[in-house]
Amino acid sequence: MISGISIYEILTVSTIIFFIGIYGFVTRKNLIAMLMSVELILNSAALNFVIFNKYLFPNELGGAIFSIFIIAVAAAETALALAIIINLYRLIMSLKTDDLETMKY
Amino acid sequence: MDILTLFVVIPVLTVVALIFSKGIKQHRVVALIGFIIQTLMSFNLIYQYLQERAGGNHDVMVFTKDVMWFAPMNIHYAIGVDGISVLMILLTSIIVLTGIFISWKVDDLPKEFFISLIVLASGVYGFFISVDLFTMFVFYEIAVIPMYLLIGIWGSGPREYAAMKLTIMLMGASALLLVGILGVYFNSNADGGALTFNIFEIAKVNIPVDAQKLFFPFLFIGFAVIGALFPFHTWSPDGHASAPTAVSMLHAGVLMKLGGYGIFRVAMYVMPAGAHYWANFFMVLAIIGVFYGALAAIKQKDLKYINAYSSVSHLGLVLLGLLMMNEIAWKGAMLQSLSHGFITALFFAMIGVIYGRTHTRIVTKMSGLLNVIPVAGALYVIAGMANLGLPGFSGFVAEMNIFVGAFQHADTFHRVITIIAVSSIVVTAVYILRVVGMMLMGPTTPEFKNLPKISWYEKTGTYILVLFIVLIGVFPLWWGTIITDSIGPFIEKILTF
Amino acid sequence: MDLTYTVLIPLIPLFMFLFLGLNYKRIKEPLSGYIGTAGLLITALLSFYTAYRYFFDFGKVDEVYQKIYAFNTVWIHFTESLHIDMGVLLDPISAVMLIVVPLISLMVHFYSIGYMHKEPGFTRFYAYLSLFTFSMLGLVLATNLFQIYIFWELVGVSSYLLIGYYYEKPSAILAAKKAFIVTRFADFGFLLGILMISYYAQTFDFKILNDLDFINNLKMQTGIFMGLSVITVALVLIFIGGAGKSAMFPLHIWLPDAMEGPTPVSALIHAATMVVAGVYLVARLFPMFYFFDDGFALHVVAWTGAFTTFFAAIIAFTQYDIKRVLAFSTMSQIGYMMLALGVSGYGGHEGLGFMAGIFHLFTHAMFKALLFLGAGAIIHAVHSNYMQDMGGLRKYMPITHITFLIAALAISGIPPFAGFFSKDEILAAAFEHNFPVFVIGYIVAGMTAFYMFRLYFRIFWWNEPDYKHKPHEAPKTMTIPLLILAFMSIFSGFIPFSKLVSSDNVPFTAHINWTLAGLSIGIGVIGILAAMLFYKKEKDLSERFRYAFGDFYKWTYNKFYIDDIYFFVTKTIIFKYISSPFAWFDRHIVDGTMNGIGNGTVWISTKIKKLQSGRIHDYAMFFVSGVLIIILIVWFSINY
Amino acid sequence: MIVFAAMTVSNKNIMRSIIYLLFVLIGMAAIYFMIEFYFLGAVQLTVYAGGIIVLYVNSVMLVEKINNPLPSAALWRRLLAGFLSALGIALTLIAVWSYDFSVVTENQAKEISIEDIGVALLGYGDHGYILPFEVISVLLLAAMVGAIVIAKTNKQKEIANK
Repeated sequence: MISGISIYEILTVSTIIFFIGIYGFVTRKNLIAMLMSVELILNSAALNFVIFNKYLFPNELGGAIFSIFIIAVAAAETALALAIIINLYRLIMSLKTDDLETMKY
Repeated sequence: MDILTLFVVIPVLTVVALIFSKGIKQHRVVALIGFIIQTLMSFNLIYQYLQERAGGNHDVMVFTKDVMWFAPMNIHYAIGVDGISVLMILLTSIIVLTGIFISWKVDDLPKEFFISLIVLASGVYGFFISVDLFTMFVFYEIAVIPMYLLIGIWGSGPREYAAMKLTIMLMGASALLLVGILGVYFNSNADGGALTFNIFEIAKVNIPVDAQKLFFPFLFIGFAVIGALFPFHTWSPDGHASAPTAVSMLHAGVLMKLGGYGIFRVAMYVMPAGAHYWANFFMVLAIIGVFYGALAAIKQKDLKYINAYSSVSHLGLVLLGLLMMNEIAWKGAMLQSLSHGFITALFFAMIGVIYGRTHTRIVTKMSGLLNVIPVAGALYVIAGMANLGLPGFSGFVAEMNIFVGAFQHADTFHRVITIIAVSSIVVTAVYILRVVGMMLMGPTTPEFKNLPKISWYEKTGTYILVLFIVLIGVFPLWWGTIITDSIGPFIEKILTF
Repeated sequence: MDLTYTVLIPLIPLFMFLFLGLNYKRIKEPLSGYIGTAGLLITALLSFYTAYRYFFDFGKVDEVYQKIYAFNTVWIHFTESLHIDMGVLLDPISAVMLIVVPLISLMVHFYSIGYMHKEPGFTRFYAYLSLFTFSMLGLVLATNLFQIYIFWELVGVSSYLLIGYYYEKPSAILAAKKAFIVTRFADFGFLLGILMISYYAQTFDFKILNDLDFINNLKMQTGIFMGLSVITVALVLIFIGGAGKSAMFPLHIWLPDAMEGPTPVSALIHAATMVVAGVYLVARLFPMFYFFDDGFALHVVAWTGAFTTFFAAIIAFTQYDIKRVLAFSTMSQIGYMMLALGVSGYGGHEGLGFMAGIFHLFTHAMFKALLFLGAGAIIHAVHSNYMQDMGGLRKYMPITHITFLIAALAISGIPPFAGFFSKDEILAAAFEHNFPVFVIGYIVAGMTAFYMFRLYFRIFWWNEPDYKHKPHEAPKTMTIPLLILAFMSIFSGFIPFSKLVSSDNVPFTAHINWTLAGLSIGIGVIGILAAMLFYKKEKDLSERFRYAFGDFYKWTYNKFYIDDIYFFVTKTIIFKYISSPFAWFDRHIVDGTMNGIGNGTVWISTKIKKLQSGRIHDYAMFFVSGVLIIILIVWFSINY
Repeated sequence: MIVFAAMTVSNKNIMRSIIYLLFVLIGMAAIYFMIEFYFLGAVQLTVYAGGIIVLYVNSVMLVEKINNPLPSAALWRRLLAGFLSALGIALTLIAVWSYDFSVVTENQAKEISIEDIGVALLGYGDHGYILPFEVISVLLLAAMVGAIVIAKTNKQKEIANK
């Protein structure tokens, strides 16, 4: 509970970050940059968990725990995704999404 | 095991035997034996059926059996036959048997060919013995799928195109059919009781008239597409033209009959009000098919196209007979189904025989074949004469039943339609004689001076067909009686609803 | 009395057909002819015996000839009263036909052994002849209308097969096709007529249909169509069927072409038996024709007959193919028979025309078969059908000459030959009932004499052309039938026909009206003399006449271009403007629609496919927008 | 924070955007600290700011030249994405602001300690999260194995290529 800051404001912040992440995911053409946008999205979600936990159910730990999970999963995901990306880079020498069209039809 | 289930089981056993047989000779023999057994069984079935009727069994269906198959939706494996289905089964077995004879020389993947043929046949048998809509539908699909393979793999000409067209159109029809069947199913408890797929259970209740009006066209068109109703007939010329001989025979001879049979047994029987409501509309389509198929056949050059359009015309008569809503016309429609089955199978067999020798089906390229292959030529003439409704052959009997039945309606609409239908006999004569005159008669084309004679297996196959055509044509009373015996329930249900 | 054996009369030829047809490879030339002839001989004897016994033994009960069903069995069952039977009916006219058909057929069978010598397909020929005889006998013995129709079709198909016997000759194929299709077209009318009767009368049975009480009842019940009783309409339709088979105008076009068949076939089918089926049909239903709408249908018959007889006679003047002359003469004579039926009344002497029509049918069968067989012998000798290649044949072929002359005299109506008696009674009947028709008939009698003797003089007198082979008299197998038929042509006129055949089956006595007879003999003689003047010696008189008539001659020679009109209608209109568009329509519009649905699906899917770009951010974009859209939809649907 | 986030997704230099991302993450951690979730904040800092960012930097350095400007998407795409995001923000905010959260203000004294979290993670009672914990551990294991496999197969392929 931060004095002077209501849940609404924090939620506003997290929402904006979430959509900035989405914007980035859609507009970025570099795979790593896209991954970073995903980080933003994840973070805003984690923030929401925590905030709800704190403001609404202060006596429970669910939100916090799930944030921890999110962080863990994000870390794993990042590691894995970067491994894939690097492999991919070795394969096609590019990270531009335009060059990655093999999933087309 | 009961006598009817055997019709599904024996083909399966034949397939198993085929899988284990080696070499083309063994394949042929195994397939032949399998189908001789089935033919004998169908004769036996007729005999047993007549015994049963003579023994005073006047149930709608005899040899019935009912096994629960999928309880939550009340789907049964319910079977039974009446006079009509018995004859249809006979037709099927005869045509498949002759088809095996005719395709004796298939040497491209013979095992798979025969297997597909047999699977197709078992689907058809299943269709004819089912009295449960769902099982019927399943068997229908079983019959349609091998068709795709048979045309796509063993066909000629633009076979992929034809196979695709045929399958897609028939599948589209199945979709309509399924809608119709479900529509019937969900209205089958109108008078209380559980939902059911069993035709006779459904027939006992009165489906609400609005539902009948709504779902009748679905069922009708669903079945009529396979019966080549105008304007859904276009798969048939292409399909026939590309299909191998035996498949054309089976297709035109049997598969297209599923349409008329289904309409009669299912669509009209369970939804009499819908049938009356829609009869005139579909009658117009049917008569267009009759006349138009005949006219379109005049100008075709490919033998198979001619025959395919002729089938459109003749099957239009079947639909017309069904829609005329009286006993005589119904009998005629059923006889026409039988008769057209035999005749058209003979036709396609002869086309196959001729094509196998000249390697062309274009009428204008052939001339004077009667000199070179007289037996085949004579058989072709017989097929032609039977097709144009010469007395003594089956076509005449069937057509006359339809015409006399159709003439029992005195209003102008029916009169006009009947007259147009009758006039088709003239047009039929034109296109048949045109082909006979061009292809068989006249001076022999030099390149066809030496063609091999018709061989024993081809002879055997076609003679069997001719025999049946003549049997129906000369002794129509016997066949007619079997059919009339079974029409009673339909009259009760459809005419006096 | 057991008459079931009569079933054998048609069945023996059927058996012969099957036997010869199935063994046509094994049975060689002369043998099959002997087998066929022997079979037919049995049939002929049986039918003569039956006819004799019918007329003089059991047929007459209380001075009325009965309709007897010697055999009748249900063939197709429709309803209780409406069913198609197969049976054997004995009554005066069928008994007459029982004499005509087997007799001529037997003659032709016998004759063909010589005529068809060394033709390929000799056995086939005999098989077809047997088939034809079977069908024709089935037709005349029919117990009901539908049975007639059934055999009618069979007769048509055997005619088709026989015309197309020389199947390598394109003209024969065309002629066969034409014959079949034209008659088939007429049969369409016939069938419609039958169907209409089946609906209103609910029976096909002749016994019932010809019953006067029944006809009166029916008159009360049936509706009106265009001012006529529907039954009249049906009868006219049936008559169209008859007109097709009997080559009445305008359905006659097939008959001259049918001469492409072997000559014995022309004699049997296209002169003596099959073509009179139409006459037989009208006679069969005579009471119905007479009683409905005061014989309206009968007037149609009379005028069609009158027109055809005149029309055909004109064309016969100008033809050079001797078989065609005979063909037009046949048309003309059948028109005469139709005319006779058409002017007939009902009962007793009123029904003179009916009797005369059948009488003429009988005598005509004899002399026309004789003419054709004689023509066959001539063609056999000179190997040509054309008059230009003939002349002076009387020296080479004495028997043929004499018999031909007898036949020509008979057809010209010179006593005491058969044609005189029958023709005279036709003219008498016409004179009594319908004067304009009588005038036409009278003129045609003269014309007949003229063109027959034109033929006769042209062939047997005239100047000899240069024969490549010297013509020789035909073999015995051919001359014997000629002699038998000549005998019949002379004496069959003396049969007291009115004692045997009458419209109400009650025998009556017909007297020869000697005034009329004198007149008709007179015009016949004039015709003969005119022909003699023109054609006995080679002169240019006929040429001059030809120029004098100019265009008319050309028209006549081309048979008034009716063939061309038909050709135009079928080839151009039906094929080009109806059938082709239908075929095109089917391939492009109907099928095009179906293909269009398929192609449309493919087209749409290729467009949709592009959206599947494989780029993650595109997917993401779609995903996000999709989610947002769904949210918006839910939102609005909740709030509003 | 929002500004940094925006910079993250819009900067043309990837290195810089990583740094901006770092700032965002640190901001997150700050918020955690402010609401007294110290452990969470610490984890955020160590794992994210420490681990993940370093990973990013490493991978970027491995695959790309740092001063290569990032290709930016087409204008219509950016506009569309911007519009969509704005719409999303608007919708969500409307939802958030129109919802009446029952914020619990009393009983705030208790500070969440690491022990509490540990107990909760391993507990199987009312507020125990042993099952998700195990699932996550399996997932992590799988991810680890997956990463190794991916890396390894590729190496083999390279060897094969050589």
